[in-house]
Amino acid sequence: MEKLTFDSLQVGDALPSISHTVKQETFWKYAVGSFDYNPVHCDPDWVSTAQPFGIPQTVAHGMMTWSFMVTVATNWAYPSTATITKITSKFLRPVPAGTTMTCSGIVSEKHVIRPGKHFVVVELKAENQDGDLLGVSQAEIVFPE
Amino acid sequence: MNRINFERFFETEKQKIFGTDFFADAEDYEAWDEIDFESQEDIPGEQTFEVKAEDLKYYAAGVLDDNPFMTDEEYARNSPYGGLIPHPVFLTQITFWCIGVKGRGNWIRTPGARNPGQEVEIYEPFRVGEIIHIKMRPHDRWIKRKKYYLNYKIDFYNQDNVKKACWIVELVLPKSKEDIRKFIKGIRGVEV
Amino acid sequence: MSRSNLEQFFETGKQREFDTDFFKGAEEYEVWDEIDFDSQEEIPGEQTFEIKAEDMKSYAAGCLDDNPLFTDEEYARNSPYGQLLAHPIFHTQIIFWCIGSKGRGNWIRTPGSRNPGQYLEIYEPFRVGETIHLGMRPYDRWIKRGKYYLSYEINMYNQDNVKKAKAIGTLILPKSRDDIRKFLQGLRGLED
Amino acid sequence: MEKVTFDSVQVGQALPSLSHTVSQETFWKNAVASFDYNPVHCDPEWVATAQPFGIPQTVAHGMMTMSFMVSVAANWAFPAMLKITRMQSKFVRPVPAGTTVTCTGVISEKHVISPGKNFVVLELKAENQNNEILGLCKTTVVFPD
Repeated sequence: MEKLTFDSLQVGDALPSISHTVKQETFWKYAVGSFDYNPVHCDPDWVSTAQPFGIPQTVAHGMMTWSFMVTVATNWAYPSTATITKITSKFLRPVPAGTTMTCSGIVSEKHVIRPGKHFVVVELKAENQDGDLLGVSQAEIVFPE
Repeated sequence: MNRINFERFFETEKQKIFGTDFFADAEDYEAWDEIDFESQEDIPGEQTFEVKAEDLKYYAAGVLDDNPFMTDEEYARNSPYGGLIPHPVFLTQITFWCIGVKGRGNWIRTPGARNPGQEVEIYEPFRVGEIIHIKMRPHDRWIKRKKYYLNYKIDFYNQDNVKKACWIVELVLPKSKEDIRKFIKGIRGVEV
Repeated sequence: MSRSNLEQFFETGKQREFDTDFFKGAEEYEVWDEIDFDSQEEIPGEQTFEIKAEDMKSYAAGCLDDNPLFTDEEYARNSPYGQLLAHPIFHTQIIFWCIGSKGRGNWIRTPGSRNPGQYLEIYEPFRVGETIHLGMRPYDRWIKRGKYYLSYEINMYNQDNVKKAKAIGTLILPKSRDDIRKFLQGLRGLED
Repeated sequence: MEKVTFDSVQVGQALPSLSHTVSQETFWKNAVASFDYNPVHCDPEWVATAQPFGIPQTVAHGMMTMSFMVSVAANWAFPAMLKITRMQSKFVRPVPAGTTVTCTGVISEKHVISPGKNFVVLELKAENQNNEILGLCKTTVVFPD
């Protein structure tokens, strides 16, 4: 990843995207990594009847989808020692095992404050293999002097 | 664009003395690319605003709102409010008045500016008799889809320094003085 | 749901200690319609989180992020950052650990809850060796389109009480204890 | 002064709507009322060539459209002693003279906090005669009892 500077950036620049195919094992692994062992992610038997999302499969953690999207931003920003200060997320569809999630991002806003305080807003999104929107996230990334 | 179009609608003292020609000093308005974001201390408005019943009443009339709480002093006095209360967006009138023509924040008068949306918070309704002063400072400035956004955070205080409201006032502006000059000459100075 | 599915992935001391059965004690979790919004002072978590390199590395691995800044201490030490970094969403691990199963905020473990979206502000990056404690308080609770939302403001401080980050954690919850019981029996305890 | 209790209001409840047909005179009157004499609202000759919105007509003040929408909230809230505390608007289309602006409002969220702090969120909308959205305004109304 080459070094980015605030001035070299343009609104509309695309960030390199990443993708992952998620399985039940991925959910278990993330549960361990996050201490979030909610059965809706981890317990296929229970979910087949309880179905919080109205479907009988376990689904990915919202926080994992969020982490995937934020990884697009960190891969892009950290080589330039830029820091992420504010992030929001919205999860739009449950993500069952077997989904291939592609996360991408674009620079949507350039905030010209002052050296050391300039920041960009990056719109991140996660889509499945059919191009349906799974989640969106917005990150504010501050660039160093 | 002369005043006669407006004069027939003048009802309040303030309306009669306010500078209605936004072109007059447009060259000196703060431009998007010249705003100083360095100093973060509060900037006062050019003048203060003493709230009179006529100001409230004619703001409501100006937005075609005939709600008696805002327009009928007698009705309002007998209501639990005990007196006139303003339309919640009355602070628009206060802001244009307090910012005036020469002071910081006069970019809100820029010919060619567009209003993308606002965010207002009201802590206490303004009341007749209060003397309002504003404190403002640059809050955010960005580019999105080729449009140049600027906003100032404006806090409204009364004579006892009670904070009455807060408004993040935001406009899409011409980028530079040069673009403002185009607009002054009647030529489109944005997204060209 | 046997622990063995999960144990294969345990990498850290905390992971071996943590109670992975969200059903256990679920009857006592805080419930949407019983949260006390009156007192606004910050409530601590059930335990604190002493950050070890293994915790950060395991979070990155858990979200399939192989960025060496998060996973390779040697690489991170030689980078401009000078030390291992946490993935920005690492706070999830801290929060679930610190809230634990008995203390306030344990509604985040509720079987049947759904995650509509989150908000996070990072002031200082987390560092290996810091001991983090939470300061939480009820933030908002609302109904929208038949869904029951609850959010807590969760502040994260280190051992010197420096505020490292602030999250607004929000979930869509079953409305009452009865609805949670339905979920405990494997039934759908939701109206929408 | 009919009392409106927090329990009596329901998510989805519609508020009485209002509508106004705006003319150049309306814009002049509003300019006087708000001290906002921007030529884009007041100066038909200038706007014919300057066209900040890419159209040769003057358009309504955003703050007037916002005021129309907020009036829907005030007409409902004031008689019941409810407090309007927060408003967040978005202007979607310019409103040229001749437009009939119809404003509607619906209770979209009920926030159950504690007595004296309960509030609802209103989603207010302004549309023109072809039902195209002119503006949106999210308004918070607090129940003081």
